[in-house]
Amino acid sequence: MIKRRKKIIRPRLSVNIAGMELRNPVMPASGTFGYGEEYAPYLDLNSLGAIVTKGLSLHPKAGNRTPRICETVSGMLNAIGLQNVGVDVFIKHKMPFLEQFDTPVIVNFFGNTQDEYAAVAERLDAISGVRALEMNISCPNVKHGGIVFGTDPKAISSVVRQVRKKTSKPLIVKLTPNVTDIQVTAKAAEDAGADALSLINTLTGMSVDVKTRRPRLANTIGGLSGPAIRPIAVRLVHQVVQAVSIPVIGIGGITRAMDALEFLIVGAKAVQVGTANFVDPHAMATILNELEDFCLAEGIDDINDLIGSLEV
Amino acid sequence: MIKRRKKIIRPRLSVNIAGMELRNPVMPASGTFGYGEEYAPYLDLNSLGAIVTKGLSLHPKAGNRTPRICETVSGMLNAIGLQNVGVDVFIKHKMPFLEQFDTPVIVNFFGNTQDEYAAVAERLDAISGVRALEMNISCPNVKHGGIVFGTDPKAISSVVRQVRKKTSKPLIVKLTPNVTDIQVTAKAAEDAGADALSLINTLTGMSVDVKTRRPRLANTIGGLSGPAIRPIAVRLVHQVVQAVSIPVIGIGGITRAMDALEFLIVGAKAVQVGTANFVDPHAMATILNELEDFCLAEGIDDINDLIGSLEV
Amino acid sequence: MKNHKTIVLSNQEISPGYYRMRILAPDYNKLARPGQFVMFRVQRSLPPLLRRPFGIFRVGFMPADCDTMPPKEFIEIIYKVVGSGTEIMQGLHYGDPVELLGPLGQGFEFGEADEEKILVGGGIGLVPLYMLAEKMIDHSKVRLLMGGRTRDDIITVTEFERLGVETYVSTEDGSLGEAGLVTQVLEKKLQENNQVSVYACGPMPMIEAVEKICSAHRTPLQVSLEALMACGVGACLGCVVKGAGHTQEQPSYLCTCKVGPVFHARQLAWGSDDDAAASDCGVCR
Amino acid sequence: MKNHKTIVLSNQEISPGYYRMRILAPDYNKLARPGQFVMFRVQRSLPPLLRRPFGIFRVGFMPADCDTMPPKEFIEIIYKVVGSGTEIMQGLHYGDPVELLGPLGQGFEFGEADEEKILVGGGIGLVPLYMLAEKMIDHSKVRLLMGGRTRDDIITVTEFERLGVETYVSTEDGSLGEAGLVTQVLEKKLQENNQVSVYACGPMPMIEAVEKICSAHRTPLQVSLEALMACGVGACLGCVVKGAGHTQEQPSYLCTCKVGPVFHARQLAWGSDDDAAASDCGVCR
Ligand SMILES: Cc1cc2nc3c(=O)[nH]c(=O)nc-3n(C[C@H](O)[C@H](O)[C@H](O)COP(=O)(O)OP(=O)(O)OC[C@H]3O[C@@H](n4cnc5c(N)ncnc54)[C@H](O)[C@@H]3O)c2cc1C
Ligand SMILES: Cc1cc2nc3c(=O)[nH]c(=O)nc-3n(C[C@H](O)[C@H](O)[C@H](O)COP(=O)(O)OP(=O)(O)OC[C@H]3O[C@@H](n4cnc5c(N)ncnc54)[C@H](O)[C@@H]3O)c2cc1C
Ligand SMILES: Cc1cc2nc3c(=O)[nH]c(=O)nc-3n(C[C@H](O)[C@H](O)[C@H](O)COP(=O)(O)O)c2cc1C
Ligand SMILES: Cc1cc2nc3c(=O)[nH]c(=O)nc-3n(C[C@H](O)[C@H](O)[C@H](O)COP(=O)(O)O)c2cc1C
Ligand code: FES
Ligand code: FES
Repeated sequence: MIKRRKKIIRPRLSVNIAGMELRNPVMPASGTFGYGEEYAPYLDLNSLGAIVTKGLSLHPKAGNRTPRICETVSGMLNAIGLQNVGVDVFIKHKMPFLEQFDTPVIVNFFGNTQDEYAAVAERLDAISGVRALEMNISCPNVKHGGIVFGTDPKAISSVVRQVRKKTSKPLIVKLTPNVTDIQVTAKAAEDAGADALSLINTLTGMSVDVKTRRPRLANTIGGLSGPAIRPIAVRLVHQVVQAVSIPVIGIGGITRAMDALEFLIVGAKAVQVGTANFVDPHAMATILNELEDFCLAEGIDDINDLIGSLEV
Repeated sequence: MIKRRKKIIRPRLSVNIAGMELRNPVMPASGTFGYGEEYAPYLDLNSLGAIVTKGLSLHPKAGNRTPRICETVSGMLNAIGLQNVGVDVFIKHKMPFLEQFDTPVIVNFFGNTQDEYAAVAERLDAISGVRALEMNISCPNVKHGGIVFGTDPKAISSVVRQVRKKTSKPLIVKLTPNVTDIQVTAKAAEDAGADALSLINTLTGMSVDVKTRRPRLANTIGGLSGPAIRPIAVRLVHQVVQAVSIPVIGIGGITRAMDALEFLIVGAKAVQVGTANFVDPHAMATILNELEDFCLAEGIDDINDLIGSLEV
Repeated sequence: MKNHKTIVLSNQEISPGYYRMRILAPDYNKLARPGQFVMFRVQRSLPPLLRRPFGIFRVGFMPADCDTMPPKEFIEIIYKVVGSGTEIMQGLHYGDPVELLGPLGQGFEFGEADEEKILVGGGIGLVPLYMLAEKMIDHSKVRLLMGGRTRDDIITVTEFERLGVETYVSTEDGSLGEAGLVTQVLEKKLQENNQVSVYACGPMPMIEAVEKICSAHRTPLQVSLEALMACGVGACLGCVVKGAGHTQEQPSYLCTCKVGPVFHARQLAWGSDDDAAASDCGVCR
Repeated sequence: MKNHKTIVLSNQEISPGYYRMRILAPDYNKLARPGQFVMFRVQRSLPPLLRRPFGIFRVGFMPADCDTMPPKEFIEIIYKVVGSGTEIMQGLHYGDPVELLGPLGQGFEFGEADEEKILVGGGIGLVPLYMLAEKMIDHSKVRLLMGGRTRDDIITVTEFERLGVETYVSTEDGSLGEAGLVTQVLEKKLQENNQVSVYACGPMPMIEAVEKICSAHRTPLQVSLEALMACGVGACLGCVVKGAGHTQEQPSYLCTCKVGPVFHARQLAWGSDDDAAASDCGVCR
C-alpha cells in the first residue's frame, strides 16, 4: 500500500448573508431551539452558523391552551401560540447567556400590530449582542380583521418599511408558505427593505381525534412542520430565489445534510433546522459533519460553489 | 357462554351528494385509478361509492417527459402532465367497461381555456353513463399568462359559470390547495353554480437529486400527495365546510378509515382515496370494512350522524 | 443530560400489554433521580417522528460479558402499548439500537426522614415510584396504594414488596385486591394519620382526586404528570401545565418536561373548569 | 394478477450488496412468465411509501413442513441494495410479512425454436433472464453474455451454467472473466452469426449499445426496461417510455409496467437526444 500524502483540505463552509459572515450555513429555526440554553448541554453552540431565538414580542405572551402539539405522519402540528418571555426579559435574562458564545445571535420577533413590530425592533436594535433580526410575519394583524400580515403584500410592505426604519441591523423577513404566490410576498418584503428572506414558516394544518371527535389541538388549527413539508418548502425557496436578489435562508423538514443540500442547491445561502432538533439534539452537528463529508466526496472546496447550482 | 342473539345491524353508509345517492362515501381520486379497468382485477368496483376517472381533456394529451414521479417522505411528487386519451376515446373505449358496473361514474375533466372546459363538459353531458362531472381547475389558463384557474376567484367564477351552462349533471368543482384563502375560491365556485366541491388537489412541491443537482422531476415542479399532506387537507376541508352550503368531498393522504373519518367528522360528505391505491390496491375495500367496524364499535347506525360532528 | 446512542438489553411482556425494557445506559446510576424520565427513540426508525417520554423505573448494574470488563449499567422502563410508538417498541430485541435523551426533568423531593410516605400509583403511573421507594425505605415507612382497572393493570407489586414496602392493591373490577378506587383507601389512611407525605402518579382523574383528599387533610403532595412532549428539554413549549394562580388574564404555564414532571401540588392550578393541567388533552391514561 | 399477503422464506446475501429473497407465492408457478415482475412491499412498513418493482428471478416448489400438505410455492427475487427500500429489505427474515402484487407486465416472447438465443445481462439486469433461459434451453442453444463493473456484480452465473447455458463473463475492471464491456463480445458473436435472437436487460447505456449493435446486424432484440413506478398496473402513468415514432408534436408514451417491462426494440424510440426512453431518469443502474 502506498501511504497517502495528499493533505485533506477541509472545504470552506462559511457563507455571507446580508453582511454577516457565518462560519457555516446551518442554524436552528426559531421556536425549536428555545433561547439557546436548552440545547447547550447537547450541542456546542460555537459550532453553529448562527443561533436563532424563539420569537419575541413586546410583552410576555402566555401562549395557547393545551394540547399544543400533536404528531402527524412524518410531521407535527404545533399551536404554541408564540409563548415567550417578552423582549425585555429576553434582553435581561437570556442575552447574557448567548453572549458567551462566539456565534451570531439572530433574534426572531413578531407583533400583532405594526407598532408592536416596530417597538420590538427598536429595542433589539439597541442591543449590541444581537447580530440580526428575523421578523416573523405569520401573525394576525389585529387592527385589520386578523388577516395574517404575511399573506397580504400591502401589509408586508407597510410593516417591513416601518421596522426597517427602526433598525440598522440586518433584517431577515420570514415568509409564510400559506399564500397563492410566494414571489409576490417575497418581492414585497424585498422592496420594503428586507436584507434577507427566510422560509418557510409552518403550513396551516389540522388533525382530529376520531374517538372524541375533537381537534387534537386546543387551538383547532396549528402549524405543520417536519420532513412531510420538505418538498413544499424546497419548491417555495426555488421560486423565491428566482424572484429576489437578496439572500434566502431555506427552512422546512431538514433532518440530514442531504435535505439541507436540496435547499442550498436551489439557491438558499443558509438553512435552518427546526423540528429535527426535537428528534435529535445533535441533528445540526450531524448535518454539519455530513455536509463536510459531502463536499469532500464531491470535490467541492467552497460550499458557495454549490449554492444555486441547480441544473434545470 | 350465552349465545348472542342480538342481530348485528349493519350501519348505513350511504350518503347523498348533489342528488346522487352513493352506497358509501368512499371513491378513488382522479388520476390514481386510471379508467377503472386497471384496478378491476384487484377490487370489486361495485363495492365503491363511485368511480372517478383520470382527468380528460378535449383532445388526447401526451403528458410530460420522464421522470414523472418521485417518492418523498410519506408522500410522492407527480408531474404526469395530465396524460389522457381524450374525451372522445374515453366515451368510445372506456365508458363501455365502466357501464358494466352498478356504480356511479364521475368523470374528471379539465381544459387549458374556458372554451375547452365547456366543450368537454358538453360532450360528457350527452353521455347517459356519466353520472356526474368533476372539474379540475388546477390547470394553467393559457389565455391569461398561464395563471392557474383555481387560484383566481374571478377565473373560477367565469369558467364554472360557462361549464354550468353546458351540463345539467351534478357538477363537482375540485379545488387547489395552493391558495391564500380557500374560503374565497370555494365560495366563488359555489356561487358560479357548483353542486359540490372536492378538495384537495396536490400541493405544489419539488425535490432535488443532490448528486446530479437536478430536479427529480423532468418538469422540475410537481404535485405532492400522500399521507404527508393530510393535516393540510383536513384543515382546508374544515375551512371550506364552514364557508359553503354545498356538499364537500374530502381528499388528501387517506390510507385508512381513521384518516377518512377525520374528513367526515370535519364535515366532508364523502372522501376520495388517491396515492393509497398505488400502495395497496385493496385500500378502499379495507377502508370500507374499517368504516363499518368503527360505526359498529361506536354505536353509529348511520354514517350521516358522524358527518360534521366535530366538537370544537 | 446527554443523548446516549445505545442498545436494548431485554424487552419482556410482564402483564398483558405491559412491557419491561432494560437498556444499556452508562452513567445513569450516578445521574438519575427518582421521578426523572428519558426521551426514547428507536435509532433510524421513522415513524414515529418524535421521541417518546418514559419514566425511569429503576437503574442498576449487571455483570459484564467477561471478567476484565466493568459491570454494565442499565436503566429499566416499563411501558404500556397504546399507540404507534409503543407498538414498535414492543418488537424490539436484545441489541437493537435505541437512543435515550436524559435523565430529564426534576425528580421527587424525599421529604422528612422517619415521616411515613404514601405512594399512590395508578396503572402505569407506578413506574416512577419504584426508585423513589428504593431511596426512602431506609429512613421511612413506605406504603404503596396501587390501583388499576383490572388485575392486568397491577404491575411490579412484588418488586415493591421485596423492598419492604407495604402494598395495598385495589382494582375497579375487583379482579385483584379490593374492589374500588385507590383514592378510597388513601382517604381512610389520611383519616388515620395525616402526618405523612403523599406521592402520586397515574391517570389525571386519579391525581385530581388525590389532590382533593390531600388538600382537605393538609397533607403535602407531590405529583408526577404526563403531557404531550416534542423536545423534553424546555425548547418547544408544547408540554405546559397551568401553574398556581393561572388566570385567563395572568396566565402561568410551566413546562412539564423541565419544571416537572414532578410538581408539588401547590405549584399547580387545580380544578379550573377549562383545561386544568393537562387533563383535557386526552393523553392521560 | 393478485395482491398476496405473504411471508419471506429466506433472504441471503449472495454477493456484496446483492441479496436473494425467497417468498411464499401461491399460484406463481402457473401464472408467472419470464420477464414479469412484482411490486413488493413490507407489510405495515412506512417508509417507504411506495412499493418497489422487482423482476422474478425464478419460481419453484419446496417441500411442505409436513407430509400431508402440498409443497410450498415460492418465487425468488434478487436485489441490489441501493436506497431506503432495499435497505429495509436487507433486514428481513424468515416469516416476516410482505406483500406481492403480481405477476405484472408482459414477459419475453420466446422466438423460434432451434434458433440460437443470446441473453445479455448487465449486473442486476441478469435477474429476468434466468426464467427465460429455463424455458428456452430445451429447444434452443442459449448463450449468456454477462457483464458488470467488478466481480461482485457478477451473480448467479453458476445457476445459468447448471441449466446448460453457455456463459461468457466480462467485467469492466477485469476482476472476473474478460476485461471490457459485454457489448464487445456481443458484436463479435453477431459478426459470426446474426441468425439469432437477442434478449437484454441491464443499465440503460448497455441496452442502448446492444440496440445499436442488433439494429446494425438486423437481429431481433427484446429489452427489459426499468422505470420509476408508483402503481405497477397502468393507473398512474408515471412509468412511461417513448414509443417508436415519438416526436414532440406526436408524442407516444408507453407504460413500462403494462406494455413492458419487456419491449421489442422496434416498439421504442431510440437515440432521441432529449430523454430517450427512461435513460435520463437517473434510476437505471
Ligand atoms: C414524563 C412522562 C413519563 C411517562 N412515563 C411513562 C411510563 O413510564 N410508562 C408508560 O407506559 N408511559 C409513560 N408515559 C406516557 C408515554 O409517553 C406514552 O404512552 C407514549 O408516548 C405513547 O406513545 P405511542 O406512540 O405508543 O402513542 P400515540 O398515541 O401513537 O402517540 C402519539 C403522540 O402522543 C404522545 N402521547 C400519547 N400518549 C401520551 C401520554 N400518556 N403522555 C405523554 N404523551 C403521550 C406520544 O408521545 C406521541 O407524541 C410518560 C409520559 C410522560 C410525559
Ligand atoms: C420492472 C422492474 C424490474 C426490476 N427488477 C429489479 C431486480 O430484479 N433487482 C433489483 O435489484 N432491482 C430491480 N429493479 C430496480 C428496483 O426497483 C430498484 O432498485 C428499487 O426500487 C430501489 O428502491 P430503493 O428504495 O432501495 O431505492 P431509492 O432510490 O430509495 O428509491 C426511491 C424511488 O425510486 C425508485 N427507484 C430507484 N431506483 C430504481 C430503478 N432502478 N428502477 C425503478 N425504480 C427505481 C424506487 O422504486 C422508489 O420509488 C427493477 C425495476 C423495474 C422497474
Ligand atoms: C414548536 C414550534 C415553535 C415554533 N415557533 C416559531 C416562532 O416562535 N417564530 C417563528 O418564526 N417560527 C416558529 N416556528 C417555525 C419554525 O421556525 C420553522 O419555520 C418550521 O418549523 C419549519 O421548519 P422544520 O420543518 O424544520 O421544523 C416554530 C415551529 C415549531 C415546530
Ligand atoms: C399520479 C397522480 C395523478 C393525478 N391526476 C389527477 C387528475 O388527472 N385530475 C385531478 O383532478 N387530480 C389528479 N390527481 C390528484 C388526486 O386526485 C388527489 O387530489 C391528490 O393525489 C391528493 O390525494 P391523495 O393524497 O390521496 O393522493 C393526481 C394525483 C396523482 C398522485
Ligand atoms: S417537551 Fe418541549 S418544552 Fe417540554
Ligand atoms: S407504474 Fe403506474 S402506470 Fe406504470
